[in-house]
Amino acid sequence: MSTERITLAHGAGGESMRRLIRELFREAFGSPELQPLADAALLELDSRQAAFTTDSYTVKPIFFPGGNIGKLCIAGTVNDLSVMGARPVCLSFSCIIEEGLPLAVLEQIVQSAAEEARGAGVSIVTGDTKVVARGECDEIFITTSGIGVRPFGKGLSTDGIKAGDAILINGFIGDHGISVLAARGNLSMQVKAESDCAPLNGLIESILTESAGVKWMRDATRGGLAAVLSELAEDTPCGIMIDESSVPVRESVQAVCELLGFDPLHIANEGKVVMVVENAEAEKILTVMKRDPLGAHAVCIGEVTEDSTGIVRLKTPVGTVRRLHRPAGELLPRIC
Amino acid sequence: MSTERITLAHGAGGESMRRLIRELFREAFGSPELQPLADAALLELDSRQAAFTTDSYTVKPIFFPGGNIGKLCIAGTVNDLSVMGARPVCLSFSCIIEEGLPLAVLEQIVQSAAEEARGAGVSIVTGDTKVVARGECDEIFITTSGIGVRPFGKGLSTDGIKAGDAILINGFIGDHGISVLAARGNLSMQVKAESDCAPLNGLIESILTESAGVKWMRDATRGGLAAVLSELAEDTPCGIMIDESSVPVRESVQAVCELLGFDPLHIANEGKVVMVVENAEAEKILTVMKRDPLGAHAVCIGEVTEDSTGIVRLKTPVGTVRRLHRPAGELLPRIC
Amino acid sequence: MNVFDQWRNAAVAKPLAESIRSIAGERPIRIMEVCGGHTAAIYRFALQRMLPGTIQFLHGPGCPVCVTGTDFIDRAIAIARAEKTTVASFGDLIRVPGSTLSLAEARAAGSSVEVFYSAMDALEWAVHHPDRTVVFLAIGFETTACTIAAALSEAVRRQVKNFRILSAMKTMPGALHALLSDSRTNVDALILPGHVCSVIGSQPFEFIAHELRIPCVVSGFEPLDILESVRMLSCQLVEHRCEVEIQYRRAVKPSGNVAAQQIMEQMFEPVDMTWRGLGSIPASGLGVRREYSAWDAASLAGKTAPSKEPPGCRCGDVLRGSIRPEECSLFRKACTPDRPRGACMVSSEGACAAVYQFAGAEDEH
Amino acid sequence: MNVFDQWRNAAVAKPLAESIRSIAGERPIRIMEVCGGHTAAIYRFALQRMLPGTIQFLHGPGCPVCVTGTDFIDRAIAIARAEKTTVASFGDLIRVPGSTLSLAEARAAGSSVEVFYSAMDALEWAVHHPDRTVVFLAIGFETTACTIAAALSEAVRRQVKNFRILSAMKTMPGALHALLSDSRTNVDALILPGHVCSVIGSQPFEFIAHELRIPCVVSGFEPLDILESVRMLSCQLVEHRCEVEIQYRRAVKPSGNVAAQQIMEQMFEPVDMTWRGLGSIPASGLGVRREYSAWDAASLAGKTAPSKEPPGCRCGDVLRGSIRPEECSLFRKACTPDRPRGACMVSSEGACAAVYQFAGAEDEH
Repeated sequence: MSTERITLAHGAGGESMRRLIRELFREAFGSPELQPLADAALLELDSRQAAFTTDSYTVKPIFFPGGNIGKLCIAGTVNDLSVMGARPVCLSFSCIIEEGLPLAVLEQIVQSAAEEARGAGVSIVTGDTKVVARGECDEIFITTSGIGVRPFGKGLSTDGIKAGDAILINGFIGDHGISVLAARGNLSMQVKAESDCAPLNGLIESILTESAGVKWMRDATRGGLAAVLSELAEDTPCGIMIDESSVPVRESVQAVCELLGFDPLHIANEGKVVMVVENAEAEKILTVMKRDPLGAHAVCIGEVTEDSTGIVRLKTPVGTVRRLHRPAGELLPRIC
Repeated sequence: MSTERITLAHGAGGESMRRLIRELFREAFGSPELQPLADAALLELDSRQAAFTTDSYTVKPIFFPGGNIGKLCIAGTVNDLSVMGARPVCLSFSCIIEEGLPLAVLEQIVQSAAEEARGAGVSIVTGDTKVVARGECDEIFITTSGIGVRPFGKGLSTDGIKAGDAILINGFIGDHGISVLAARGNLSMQVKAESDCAPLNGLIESILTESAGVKWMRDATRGGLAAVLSELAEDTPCGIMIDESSVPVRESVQAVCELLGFDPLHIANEGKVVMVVENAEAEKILTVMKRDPLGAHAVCIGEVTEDSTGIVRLKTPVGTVRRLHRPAGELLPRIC
Repeated sequence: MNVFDQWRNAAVAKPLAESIRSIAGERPIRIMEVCGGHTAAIYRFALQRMLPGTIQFLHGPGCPVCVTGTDFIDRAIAIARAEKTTVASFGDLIRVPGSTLSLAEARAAGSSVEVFYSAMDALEWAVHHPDRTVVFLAIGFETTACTIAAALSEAVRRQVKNFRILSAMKTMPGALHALLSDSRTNVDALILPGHVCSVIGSQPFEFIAHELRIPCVVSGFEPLDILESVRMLSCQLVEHRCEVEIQYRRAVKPSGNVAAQQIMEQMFEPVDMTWRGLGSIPASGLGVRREYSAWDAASLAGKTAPSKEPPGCRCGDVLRGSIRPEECSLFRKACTPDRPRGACMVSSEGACAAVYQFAGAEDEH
Repeated sequence: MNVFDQWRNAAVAKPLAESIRSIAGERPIRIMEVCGGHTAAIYRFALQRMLPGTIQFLHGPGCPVCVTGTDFIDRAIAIARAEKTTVASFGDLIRVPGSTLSLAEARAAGSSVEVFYSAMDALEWAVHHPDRTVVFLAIGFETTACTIAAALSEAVRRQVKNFRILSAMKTMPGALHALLSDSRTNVDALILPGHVCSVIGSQPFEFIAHELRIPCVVSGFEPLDILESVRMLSCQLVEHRCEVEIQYRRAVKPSGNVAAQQIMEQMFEPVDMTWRGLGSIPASGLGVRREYSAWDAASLAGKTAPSKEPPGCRCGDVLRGSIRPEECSLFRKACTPDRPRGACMVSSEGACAAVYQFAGAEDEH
């Protein structure tokens, strides 16, 4: 088994594919709804209010410090639902595999995805497998979609945001993008960076359960913290002021960024949520965050302001203020 | 615009990508739930009973007689929901694009998908776009997921199937697989075949509304009619007997199959549903099917039998009976 | 109603089967068909079931993929490993197990293997990839060989120097001579390969009727063709005639297709050839003529380790008609079309694949 | 608390800015920085806002990508079109518009363009792709040139024959001589490029202080480095001194890095070089030495049509410090980092990109 490779027959709908599905996917994902040979999974949702999301993962390399494409695709989709105030319930898992991928590699990816889903308490209920000829894709691409139900967060929107609200983040930024970049092996330096890739639904659910002070949140993926904040500012009648010195950045990540001319605020994360919260609740929410290992380094990084409507301002470490824009141009391809 | 090509910047999360999403995807899909820059779409479903499905489309070539990958991915996902007795409500649309794809090609694909979704009465509510470097995928892959609600078909399962039930199909088989094969341009003959790719939700909803006689159904995609029937037989305590002479196959499709040693029963369809129905309702259901252009050639192709439990038998045109197996080995790669 | 219905018609088939039954009576008749197309049709239309148990079909060495030896696969894989070399193959062949890998597995592991439906397509591909040496795996009988000859002739005319042929092409008459002369072979009548005869005619098979005293009929591939041929063979046997009759008149003339024969003769010459199951048979293959050796890939094939047959595989016995596929202990267990161990399980024309796919309505699950 | 905090500290920065204010008084001071790293840092930390309006930063020709001419891009694209040729480039460069396409667009249209972080990586890639000619686009100042020299030296040692260099490498001292001697240039003081000086030392810039009578400070790249350098320049001006002082003592010695200088001298020789905005400057570039011409890609570059600058683009004026980026009519309208029209909008070290990305907290939306 260990030297076997994926061939086109594994995607051709015949016995090889049935065996792959039965022995690998169903075994690993093993949820009662998963009938891989049915056309769709049948669900009984807790609520008619749902959230629905999808993402394709093409990260290169497929294994990187802190994770792999299997872990990433689960965490990413769980987070996309969670930040909308929904409780992730079930996921789909569809992969496009390049002929020749060692079966052992696929197994490892599928196991990671399964573990991650179990850890996050979500079920993988439906899926698909396509195999394309060598050279027609790059190892493996995975697309996950997810359904969440919305017991919390009815009021989550930019509407209630007002001057004085605090802006929180649950820890260090830039780890994912830089760890993937370093894993490509073409930086001439050693980089100590591990992807922060993790499902945040537990953290977010705790916060929403313990405090009604959360007004809005997003995970800071492609485009980094800067993109999320820019989007937020454009969507409110207020401004945003960030204190750069308070934004947690690991020294190793900062060093790579300085060398390559990147701004850590532009680098992708896969386990970071930005929250706008009522000022009076900020301390309490930070306390809840810090109880969770995924929020151990949570801090307040700024606040919503009356002035400078629609823009994000950044107080630099030397005390000056400049505007923070979303990244423009191509930064790093295939980090997610 | 017309000579422009997709570059990595279109997938990098910056302004190029925002413009692509705004000017192409949102413009084409234009559903109220579609907030391409939000992480997930928020939905209000009609029922808590839902169906959920996903499929990745890698068909090659991406344009073929009767359709293209954009039309195909919508029809395929709509059909996967419909055959489970669910009414397709909303879809996700996630694409992985090869750098260098002409923007005009992407536009055409997205327009096809949008039209098809509109025609089928489903909304595309969430999506994702990734761009990979030239040579890292083959033009474009699309993954669609779909949510359906289940107002009908509570009883749809193999449980109620019994000897005497009729097996119906809504028209000619093999058109999709052969049309895609022919579109590759490496058959030395001219083939007149058009993909049957079409969303069947309208047809199926009419039938379920007008008759309670439908017991089970599937669309006959990868593996063709033979795969669907084998699966059915394995899942019932009955047998299946098919009359090969009554299975509609176009002469052009048959001719290609004879030449290449394929069995039309093994060739993929993208607009064909196989139904097991109560015998007494068969005529009525055929009448309903035939009212719909997608069911104009609907016929009864066989019946459920008491004997030969778990297997599919085929009465050949010369009057002999043989077993029908699902296809084994790799038939045609990348037809879907 | 389509064009195929005229040859697939129960209203005609049933009386025909009755007539065979009454002609043959209780007489046991062992009929060998030597074209994979016939084998496939016999199973696909379950023709055996229309006939008395006394009439049996034996499957001969007529599936081009099946008779190709393991050594040829090994050589093709060795060639595919070379830099800037692409092996061009018919689809089925890439799934035939070699000594350690199939070409499909070699491709999955990184070798360049492309699938084509014709040699001419492979030639065009070579023209569009001038930086690669394209080695076309030429297998098949006269039917295919004449199309390969046409492609080679075109390559020579256009001086396409990066296109080469690795030949395992085979000719039917010599092989049948060897097989039918073997005392272990027990055949009462022969269904001759219709497509091969459409190229070389029925005359090259006359020796079977006259020297070996076995009745022959050149048959078409539709079920009514085959039943009609069985009827004709039964008549010959009952009447103690030994002739080569042509049932497949809509495609076959006794002299065949002269233009096709000429192009084959122009490009190829007879060579000794190894057949899976039959071993080496003198002058039973076609090689590229010496004057076109620049297009011959035989010189490219480096040394490969001695070929090993898959343990337990009895394809050789199947191809000689000495056992039926079901009698091989790997059949449907270790060996399936999805994971074939032997060549006869690969092609849709292989006897094992045909039995796997079509047999067993009453007898198995 | 990380290592960067010591140089990014408001508690130190504020008194330092105060001290500059009191030293300079009302005196207008125009300071040019000629390293893109300084430009980026000035905007990123909004240093202008700490200083009196009388102190102004002018941005010189110090961004390696920006000073690379359109003709070089055109030649690189022409090379990339050749068969079996891969152009190896630093990341930013591929987004610089050429006369009709950028390298990124050429890649999207099918040319082979690979991005590397160092010449050594490109060399390794060439070793692993022996069937391709790999042309490394050598741009940059002495800082980068010495690493390229090391890679070239390695290629020569290992006789990697499919690795070649297309050089647009530039040297700072000659260019500064040309720029500062130009009567249109109006500069009171100079922040010298810290990284370049870490390689060639501060001595090659002494002529600026002594001949051209412009005070110079070699500065580091952290905000406190730059503020400190501004203070040192203000002192020189107030005290009427013209010296080359070194603020960046943790990295720069007056004599520089001798080993790095040696390897550059060994592999490269001075050539005339075209600078965007400055035109051709004698002996201001580095070419591959004649004895290594087998590794020089200059001969590969076929003829290209005369290069055309993007209509309306004023990168040349920006690079000479004659206008600020905001004064270009394309800025932030037709020209953005996402769809750059001019080179200065591409690199994070380009003045236009820096202004686009960092400027405008109070003044724009």
